[in-house]
Amino acid sequence: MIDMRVNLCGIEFKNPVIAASGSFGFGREYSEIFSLSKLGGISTKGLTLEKREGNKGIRIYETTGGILNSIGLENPGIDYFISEELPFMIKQNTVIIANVGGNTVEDYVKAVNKLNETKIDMIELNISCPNVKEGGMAFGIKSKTSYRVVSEVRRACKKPLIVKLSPNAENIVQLAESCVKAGADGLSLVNTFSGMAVDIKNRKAVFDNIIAGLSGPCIKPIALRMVYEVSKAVDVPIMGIGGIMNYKDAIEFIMAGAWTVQVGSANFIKPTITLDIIDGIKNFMAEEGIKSLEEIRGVI
Amino acid sequence: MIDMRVNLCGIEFKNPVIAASGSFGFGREYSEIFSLSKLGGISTKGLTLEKREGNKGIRIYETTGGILNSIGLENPGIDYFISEELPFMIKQNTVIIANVGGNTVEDYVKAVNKLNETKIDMIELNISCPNVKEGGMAFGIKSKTSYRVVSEVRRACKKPLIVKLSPNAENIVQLAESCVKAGADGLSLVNTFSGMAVDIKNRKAVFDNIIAGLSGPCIKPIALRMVYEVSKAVDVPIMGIGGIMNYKDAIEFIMAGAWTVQVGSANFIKPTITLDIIDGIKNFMAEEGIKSLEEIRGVI
Amino acid sequence: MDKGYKKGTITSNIEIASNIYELKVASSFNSPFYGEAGQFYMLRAWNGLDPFLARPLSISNIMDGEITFLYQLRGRGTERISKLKSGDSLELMGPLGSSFNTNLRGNVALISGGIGIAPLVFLAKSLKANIDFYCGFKDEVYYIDKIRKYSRAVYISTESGSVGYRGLITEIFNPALYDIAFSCGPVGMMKRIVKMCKGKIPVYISMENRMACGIGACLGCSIKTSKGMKRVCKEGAVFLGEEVFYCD
Amino acid sequence: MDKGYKKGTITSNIEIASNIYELKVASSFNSPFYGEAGQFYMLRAWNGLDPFLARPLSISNIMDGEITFLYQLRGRGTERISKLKSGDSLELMGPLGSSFNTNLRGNVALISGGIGIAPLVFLAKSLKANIDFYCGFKDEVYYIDKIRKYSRAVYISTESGSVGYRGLITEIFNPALYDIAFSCGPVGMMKRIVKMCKGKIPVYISMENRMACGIGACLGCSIKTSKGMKRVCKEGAVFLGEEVFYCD
Ligand SMILES: Cc1cc2nc3c(=O)[nH]c(=O)nc-3n(C[C@H](O)[C@H](O)[C@H](O)COP(=O)(O)OP(=O)(O)OC[C@H]3O[C@@H](n4cnc5c(N)ncnc54)[C@H](O)[C@@H]3O)c2cc1C
Ligand SMILES: Cc1cc2nc3c(=O)[nH]c(=O)nc-3n(C[C@H](O)[C@H](O)[C@H](O)COP(=O)(O)OP(=O)(O)OC[C@H]3O[C@@H](n4cnc5c(N)ncnc54)[C@H](O)[C@@H]3O)c2cc1C
Ligand SMILES: Cc1cc2nc3c(=O)[nH]c(=O)nc-3n(C[C@H](O)[C@H](O)[C@H](O)COP(=O)(O)O)c2cc1C
Ligand SMILES: Cc1cc2nc3c(=O)[nH]c(=O)nc-3n(C[C@H](O)[C@H](O)[C@H](O)COP(=O)(O)O)c2cc1C
Ligand code: FES
Ligand code: FES
Repeated sequence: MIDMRVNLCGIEFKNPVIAASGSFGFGREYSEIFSLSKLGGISTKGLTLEKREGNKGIRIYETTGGILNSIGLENPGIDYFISEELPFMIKQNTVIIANVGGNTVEDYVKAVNKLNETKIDMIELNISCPNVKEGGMAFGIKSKTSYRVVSEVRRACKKPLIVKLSPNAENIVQLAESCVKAGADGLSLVNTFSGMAVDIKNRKAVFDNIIAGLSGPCIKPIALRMVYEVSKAVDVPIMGIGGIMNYKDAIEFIMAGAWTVQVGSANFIKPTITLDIIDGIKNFMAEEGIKSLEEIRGVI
Repeated sequence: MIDMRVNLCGIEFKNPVIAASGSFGFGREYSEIFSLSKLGGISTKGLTLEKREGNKGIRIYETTGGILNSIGLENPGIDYFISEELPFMIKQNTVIIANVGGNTVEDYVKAVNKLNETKIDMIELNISCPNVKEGGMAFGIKSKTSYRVVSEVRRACKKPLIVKLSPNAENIVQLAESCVKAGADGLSLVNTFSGMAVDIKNRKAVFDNIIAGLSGPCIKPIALRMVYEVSKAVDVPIMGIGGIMNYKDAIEFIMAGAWTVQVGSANFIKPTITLDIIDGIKNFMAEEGIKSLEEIRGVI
Repeated sequence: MDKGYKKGTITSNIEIASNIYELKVASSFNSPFYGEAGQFYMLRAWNGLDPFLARPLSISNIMDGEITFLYQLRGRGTERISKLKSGDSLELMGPLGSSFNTNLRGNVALISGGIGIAPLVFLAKSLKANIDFYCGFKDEVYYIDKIRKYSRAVYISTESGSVGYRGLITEIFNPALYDIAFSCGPVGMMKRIVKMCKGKIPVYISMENRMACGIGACLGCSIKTSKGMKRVCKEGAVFLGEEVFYCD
Repeated sequence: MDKGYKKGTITSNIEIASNIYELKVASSFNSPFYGEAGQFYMLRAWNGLDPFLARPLSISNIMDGEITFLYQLRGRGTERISKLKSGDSLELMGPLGSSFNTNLRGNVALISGGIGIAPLVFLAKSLKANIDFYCGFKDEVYYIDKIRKYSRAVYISTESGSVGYRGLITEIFNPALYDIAFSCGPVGMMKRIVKMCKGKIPVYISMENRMACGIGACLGCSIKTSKGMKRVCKEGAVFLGEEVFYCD
């Protein structure tokens, strides 16, 4: 019997494959294509206290092996999410993680307070969005600032609290350690890398914000290294993210120390790619005689 | 008349395209394929005071849009270089840059002292190789340590001194500033990103050192962003490096603030790719009515 | 699995004018292509991840389960598609997005600019109204024969003057003659048409934007409209013109 | 531009045994393929950068400017190559690396394991000596007819016993009968042969390693030998066996 379940911070995932925030909306569009109950979980599009329109100008730009995005946290706001999207999500029989962004500590705390009263399974605190000018990212760079944000949110938060780390952090291991010290129940990493592109014909940056966020298989080797380093340094469970395109990539992250994985940009290549990854992991476990993921977790 | 020349720290490059360290050996192999005099310059394979055999195990591993390498600074040592390779290089009628690695400040200084007495045009100080366990990389992470290494080398160095920055730096802008303060005449960035890969069949890291260096077009958006940020912060000339595959990429770096570019992994795709890039830049300048690179340098 | 991944087999891929290609794809197994005028498919016509994202192309025709695309060679993606030969296979996702309302009568104007003709051919075929088709080109014209089949009248303009009126198509289009208009082409052209029709007749347009997911999940293609943020791939690509060009 | 980039056109690409393909490529223009036994070419048989690096394949034959490769489907690169049809074009760089010394007489043993037969066929053709060809396979055998043409005797082993001796080829090879041996195959096999021949006859082997540049510049393929670090793509792929397997 192959057991793909993962119990992470007291929440049971039926398999380790989670749709990453921002790649999967609130699941509605994908639910027209396959049954979301097959997924380990879904992390929602980043939610902010107030509704946001997101960034102007070009939002998506293809690079070799990935994409730069500058969505800028377009989202309908926490209240709308709770009343209009969450009821649908709750019914999908998969773990629902609310990804929460913000510009100020107060915003984060207010958003979390509202989510406390819902049926959401976990909260994923995005202290690392590179696409919001006013802030967000700033929290995720220095260990000290992160410590402050996470402790405040921890105090308010009644749900398991995952903190999502930025690969742009000055020192990802120290950042991870300070988030854990501040009370994070788990960590997810990585968010997108700060990158840019130039429109040489028009002699200007492609993005209005100049800097955008890089994701996709191009970042995988770096993300994997960060997951490996962080998993050796902290004791909380880790969700590995960054360029996972197939079951092999997922297994690499698990062997490097991840408990679950999140799949982002790959969803754009094929909308059912998460199902391929789940099947692939299962087959690999069968072939290799692996009974539970614990056997291979962090073997590197 | 299109003028592709760049005068960088008093050295004239006939065009802005330089073969990056480690991708081009000492030029011999490529000289059998095309005339090296067509290049703006060549940065040698990383040189150390003593000869090095480099790393054991797998040294090259393909990733999406790039490669991980763990060469480990295999090189014949500075003395051999000076007596056996440099005479050949000097005759090639292109700018020759000696890329110098090391484990200790003393090693760097000794190597530089030897190069002072040669006809080498410039020195590129590699304070950022991720593939040497004992050190090297450590210098390139924290601004303070970098400051110390660069000042010591500066004192010894009689040639224009370029410092090559690591993208793994905690804060690339601060690092750049401290290198300039310490006396760097110019900066080159970026070196490879620390990354890794897992051999899932054998449940071990692909590389004996676990961590290897990522290069290629996969890193371009991040490298470009770093060049942009650094060029806004410092006043010395910058050589842009990271995933440059064609003339468009080169122009992007120049518009983001680079004076010259270095081409590494792309040489593996096609040995004459640097020539294509030079031609492409020239044609672009002709089409766009750009008379000298200064016109577009740092326009972003 | 309506919007799931389909495999298709190329039946033909012909350059019908310089850099303009007509691609026909047969569906495999018993999953025929379908869709309505204005809808599009995302195409992946290459192995591996270079280019990384699929490319959106509008439906130009669907007949007996075979789909036709009309596309212009623009960059790496369309170049790859242009290299395909009959017998080659590719992957498609669709139909996606909103469609033109074809359930109407009266006098209808279809106004295309360049390759914007692609979705409008299918619209012309689908409409049961009186169609006047205005098509603007730079120099070379194409697909005119197909258009004549479905149209009462066809008006052509070229910037070079090589065929038809010399100038822009907007210079010969008169909204006063119509009950409704549909347009696809460069943003400048569509903006102009929306302005000309303002307060007179409704104009529906087909918008473009860079896409990642193509199904409404990533918000990469969102644009600001008078009714708030809208996704080109989901609420669009067909929009009421004045909702998109609502300023000035 | 000897080692420059050449374009080639596929003349045939056939699966001759399960997962084993024979690829023939015609050179374009007046730049015929050339090279010696043991040398290799780097192949790029795909547009774009996925896979990123070219793949090395040994020369299995060159005749009238046309080159033959024999390859095994292993991963993404060889899979791509296996999909090529005649008429398709690809890019090649070569000939690269060192070659076997073919200027010798006497009794020569060629020992291959699996696809290691690829460079040895060309060597057999190039040698003017008495050749005994020992080829080991897992189960299915291939290319035996070609080999017979150039060999005095051919000895076959299969691990399954389906053809010839059941077991490993090293079990039936006797160095005492020869003046020199050449081998290509799995590292374990070549190590064994080098050990068997030690102090008796010289063995030349063809090594493999992951390659980036293929021309000696990146040091990605360096291996430690008794004579110091050597590049498989430059000083190799052909080495004197005892220089490579010099420990124990
Ligand atoms: C809903 C929809 C339907 C479309 N239908 C058709 C069609 O029927 N026929 C057709 O020829 N084209 C159509 N397009 C446009 C087509 O998708 C682009 O031309 C194509 O994606 C370009 O890909 P590429 O790799 O060739 O060019 P790239 O290398 O990606 O880019 C080449 C040029 O095209 C521009 N570009 C790239 N992507 C887009 C985009 N999504 N929108 C606008 N500009 C872009 C870039 O700025 C660049 O200047 C449609 C687009 C959308 C969104
Ligand atoms: C000088 C030289 C000559 C060669 N000649 C031939 C030949 O004539 N016929 C032939 O079938 N093969 C030959 N090979 C091996 C061939 O290059 C590899 O099988 C091929 O590169 C694998 O590419 P892939 O993308 O299909 O597999 P990948 O997906 O890259 O890898 C598949 C498997 O092959 C292994 N692998 C990948 N690259 C290499 C490598 N360079 N060396 C050893 N193992 C590797 C990996 O560990 C993996 O297990 C030669 C190799 C060299 C260095
Ligand atoms: C279009 C897009 C939108 C994203 N939006 C969010 C977001 O709102 N919140 C967040 O935490 N991460 C967001 N991300 C980051 C992803 O969740 C993920 O961390 C990142 O893309 C790396 O994974 P990948 O390489 O699998 O895409 C977004 C990524 C993309 C591509
Ligand atoms: C195989 C290999 C070896 C390298 N060796 C060195 C080196 O010795 N010294 C150094 O400063 N950089 C070295 N580099 C880094 C390159 O010079 C360059 O900074 C990096 O590869 C990014 O550029 P690219 O993406 O164009 O390859 C090496 C890179 C590769 C791929
Ligand atoms: S392309 Fe993703 S929402 Fe439209
Ligand atoms: S592959 Fe670069 S030195 Fe051999």
